[in-house]
Amino acid sequence: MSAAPDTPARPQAEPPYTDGITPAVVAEHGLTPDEYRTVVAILGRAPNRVELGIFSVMWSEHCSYKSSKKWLKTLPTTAPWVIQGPGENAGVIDIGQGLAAVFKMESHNHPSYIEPYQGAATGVGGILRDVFTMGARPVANLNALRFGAPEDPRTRHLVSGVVAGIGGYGNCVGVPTVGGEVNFHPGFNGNILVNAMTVGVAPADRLFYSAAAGIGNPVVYVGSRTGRDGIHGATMASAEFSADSEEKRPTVQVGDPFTEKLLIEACLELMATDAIVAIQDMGAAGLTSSSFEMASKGGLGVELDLDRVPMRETHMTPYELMLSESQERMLMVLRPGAEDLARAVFEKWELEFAVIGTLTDTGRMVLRWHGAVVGDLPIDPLAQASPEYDRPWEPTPRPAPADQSGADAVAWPDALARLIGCPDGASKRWIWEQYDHLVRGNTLQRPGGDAAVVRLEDRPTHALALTTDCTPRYVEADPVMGAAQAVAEAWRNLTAVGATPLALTDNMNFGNPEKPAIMGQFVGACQGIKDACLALDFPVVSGNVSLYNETNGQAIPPTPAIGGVGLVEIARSQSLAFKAEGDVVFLLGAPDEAEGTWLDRSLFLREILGREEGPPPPVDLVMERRVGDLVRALIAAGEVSACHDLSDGGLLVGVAEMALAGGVGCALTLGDAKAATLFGEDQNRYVVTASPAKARLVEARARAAGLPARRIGVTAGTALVVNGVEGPTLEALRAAHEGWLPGYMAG
Amino acid sequence: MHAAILLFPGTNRERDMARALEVAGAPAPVFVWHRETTLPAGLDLVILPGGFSYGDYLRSGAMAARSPILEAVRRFADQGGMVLGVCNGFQILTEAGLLPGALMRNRDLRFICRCVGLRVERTDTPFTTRYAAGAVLSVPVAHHDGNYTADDDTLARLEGEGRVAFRYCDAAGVVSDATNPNGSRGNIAGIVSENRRVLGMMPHPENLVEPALGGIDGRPLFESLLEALP
Amino acid sequence: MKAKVHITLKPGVHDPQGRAIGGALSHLGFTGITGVRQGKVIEIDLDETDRKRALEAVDGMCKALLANPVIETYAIELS
Amino acid sequence: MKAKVHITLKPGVHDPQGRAIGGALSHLGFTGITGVRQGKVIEIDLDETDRKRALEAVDGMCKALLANPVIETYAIELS
Ligand SMILES: Nc1ncnc2c1ncn2[C@@H]1O[C@H](COP(=O)(O)OP(=O)(O)O)[C@@H](O)[C@H]1O
Ligand SMILES: [Mg+2]
Repeated sequence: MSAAPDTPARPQAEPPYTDGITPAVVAEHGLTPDEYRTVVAILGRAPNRVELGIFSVMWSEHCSYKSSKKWLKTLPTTAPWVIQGPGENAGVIDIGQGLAAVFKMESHNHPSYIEPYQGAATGVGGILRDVFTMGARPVANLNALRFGAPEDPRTRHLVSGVVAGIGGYGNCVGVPTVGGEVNFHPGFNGNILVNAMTVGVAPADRLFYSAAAGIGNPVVYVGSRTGRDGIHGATMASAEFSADSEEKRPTVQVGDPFTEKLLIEACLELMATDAIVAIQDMGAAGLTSSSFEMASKGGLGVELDLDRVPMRETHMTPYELMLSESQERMLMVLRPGAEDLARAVFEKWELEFAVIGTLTDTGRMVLRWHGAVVGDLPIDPLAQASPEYDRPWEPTPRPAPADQSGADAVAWPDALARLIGCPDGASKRWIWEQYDHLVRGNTLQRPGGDAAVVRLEDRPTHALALTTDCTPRYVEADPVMGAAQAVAEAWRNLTAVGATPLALTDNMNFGNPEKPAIMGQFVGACQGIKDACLALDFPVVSGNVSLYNETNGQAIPPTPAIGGVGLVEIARSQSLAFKAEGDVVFLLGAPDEAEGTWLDRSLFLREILGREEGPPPPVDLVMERRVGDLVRALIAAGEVSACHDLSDGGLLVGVAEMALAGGVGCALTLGDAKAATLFGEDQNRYVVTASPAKARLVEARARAAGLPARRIGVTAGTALVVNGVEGPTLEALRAAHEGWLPGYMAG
Repeated sequence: MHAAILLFPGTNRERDMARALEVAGAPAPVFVWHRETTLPAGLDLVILPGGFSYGDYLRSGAMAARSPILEAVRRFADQGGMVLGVCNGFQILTEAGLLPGALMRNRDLRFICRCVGLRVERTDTPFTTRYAAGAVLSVPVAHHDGNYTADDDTLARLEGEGRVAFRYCDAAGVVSDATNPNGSRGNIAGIVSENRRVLGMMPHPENLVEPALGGIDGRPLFESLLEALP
Repeated sequence: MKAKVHITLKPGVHDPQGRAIGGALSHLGFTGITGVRQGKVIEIDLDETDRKRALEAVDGMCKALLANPVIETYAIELS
Repeated sequence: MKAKVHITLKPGVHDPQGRAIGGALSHLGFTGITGVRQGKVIEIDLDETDRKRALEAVDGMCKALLANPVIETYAIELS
């Protein structure tokens, strides 16, 4: 297919330039001199501006994954229930009875820092499109957010804008936002993280893919018109921030959730017919990457008449049309003759519809503007020559153990109240009450629990369990262990509601990969994710990489956010709230020597002792699985009345969360009341309760599994009591837990 | 009972509403597109569900209130037909002039999604017969523009004629500024028309009709309808 | 011809946005503010070149959609 | 003194609200409309009586809160 001139030749001395392109223009487009030489070799001539723009976005880190590809390939992506792993718009898993769950997580970090409302809103819009492009109706959104220190002067404004933007978009399109996580840390002062996840449900036999097929088939543009929004957004998303980038503000994309809602309905309506051969949303790098990917995956060529693209502004150029990141647009290949049917659907929903091109057998992308060819590129060589780097990396040195002196000098009631009311430990109600988490009427477990539980409309006995997790302070200390922990925690959160964890999506947020230490974090995180996925049978089916999260050379703490999806039978699910007084409280999965031991890198160490030191708690993946399987069996058997996994803040914070959710206190009897026992963050632990009548059944089942079930107390009263010492009342704990975020935001 | 659920571009709680009817034992409703100029024959209830018609751009409900189907709804209501508008449906009904007043941006300018206390002010409307007088419900709200306002005369008339159907209150039924989630005048959460056959309300009874969803406080509203329209 | 429609809340109608802005400004340390109201401007580009007909047309749009007479008043400016 | 701050979207910034209003107007039968944009007006009552100081103060408010410089521009009118 590729003609002789397209074969990459060996780099020459000084490559040719044309169309006003200079080495400076090449650099502005984010291409290295070597990459430019490859462009010239592929074309057999100098590129014009339009072509240079196309290479620039296609080879950007954001689109080409050039730094990460080598390592992403190592992730486990298969299981009998995986229908589609990474490589399509979203991952797909089988959830029984002919249904499939379609999901993915994606970052919109830099845009959200520049314009928090629109940045976050368009992030939600983009991830929704990835999911309904595949034929799935979006049924839930989640979001993983990292902000700078509360004291940083920008933080409040960013929190307020990002949350309003996520809500503004999701609420309007009518998809419930059911979960997420939020951290505050000075390491994110200059680079916040906004990761959004969408989960959809589709008939398993009616999924839509992006590979174009059918020479001569029409290529159709639908949705919103194209303006000059976010031109070069994809290259920006891959460039490090510098002090003056706030000045060089690019044209910000403004989201239009109303149009997105119409687009969802129109696409799903057309997908119920046989009109669509292939479909691809126009995300980062807009028309360029969507048309390129469709043609490339189908092994075909494509011709586009750019003057037929619906335009919002006058005097737009082919360059702008190819690179615009205007939102709420889709590209489709239709079955021949289906144009009228499709047009009628999109006109009913008052959306743009235009036939802008055709598929060809040339293997080339040919762009025309009022009949004249303005770009002509070979597709395969461009895709294949897309750079892939094996960047040098250094493993992250293992931190020395933390100085834990003073840990037991703090009275536990004070420590508990502080942990449950600190920025990372406080309730995020102020945030999720701005999200419509109930629309569609299927939200069985609302935000505030371990995992959200969303009933399947077409299989109403079952529900999806959904969570996002990552603890950046663990990953920073030990990327391998920290990333494994993120996967394990997601798996654990799904297990805690009774669900069988099925698959995950990841969002890898890191600094500049050209620095070996940062690249080492990334490599380590991939290793950790791989280990945990294999041990837990929990494959990666989709994901996203966001690199260059740095400002003035300062990188963010490495944050591989994990979005987990599981399936639960509604009658066999459980929540974390204490249900009644007099229930027996059990701790499962604790180490033999004590209820808890590991204070290094804990929330306690950071918040109470002011130290971020030491290695993270080790995750024993074999034990993780054994304990989780036991917990799921206990819930399925109906033997426990509440279940919660232990994470940030350890045992006492976990018990306090259960007490607050249920409005019932608890008296604990532990080996001692040392900080490590109460606040240690040992992994694979759960707290469950059982009625006195069922407590023996819990013990019997644990014994059969070869795992101890420690009786650690009983639910009672309106306060927390440890070894006879009365701690804070629920009222005081609630004030601390619920008070911090609203108080901070009002400040 | 023959119910129709209207669909505007941006409507998003139509399925929730249909399921609530189903759970209450009502026959399946028909869906009617906003460009229609007539309602199906033999209808006895028209429902305007929640959502963001036209994105809530310009003013919530403003553009939907000018769609062709609203003329048919107006005629239907004039002839004594029953109409229920929830959330965006309430906003559309006020914009269309079928109910008095207006719904403005929430007092603290933020979208609110949470369960609120709701006091049933009247049980002699066809929407509320299955509630006990003075009953206190816990029902979710999910809105950005739920701040009910009307001029003093209108408000006095609504109160005087006993047309306030629901008020925001605490768990004990006490109505105060502290229990007002959005700044509505008089803590008004829902009002009825003069003939009590048109109800507009901001909270979502349709989202609380099954124990699995966290409660059934919304269900009696649909059961009342079924009783009124056997 | 270009029309600008200025839409303001009627006196007496409480204005949550204006109130919130006023509160935020004083929070930021701005003093001497005795009232804040928020209104809308809708700019409409028209083919019409006759002032009188343009005014009539835009007035019709205001009555039909742009302003809610229960809470708002409007003023039209042509250029 | 009274200040009116006119806030408009920068040229080229997508204005979904304006578009939707334009669409609704044409549904209602209004013709000859070639573009609709929506903006805001914030009216501020000030104690300040000196024009220059008032202008400075309001400009400060615009920069600090009222306008979003990434997508909006503003103009101040005093009276
Ligand atoms: N940004 C957010 N959006 C929605 N829900 C959130 C958000 N942040 C936290 N939550 C909810 O708050 C609860 C507690 O979150 P988290 O402490 O991260 O839980 P866990 O430790 O179990 O992972 C969860 O139910 C979560 O979904
Ligand atoms: Mg948890």
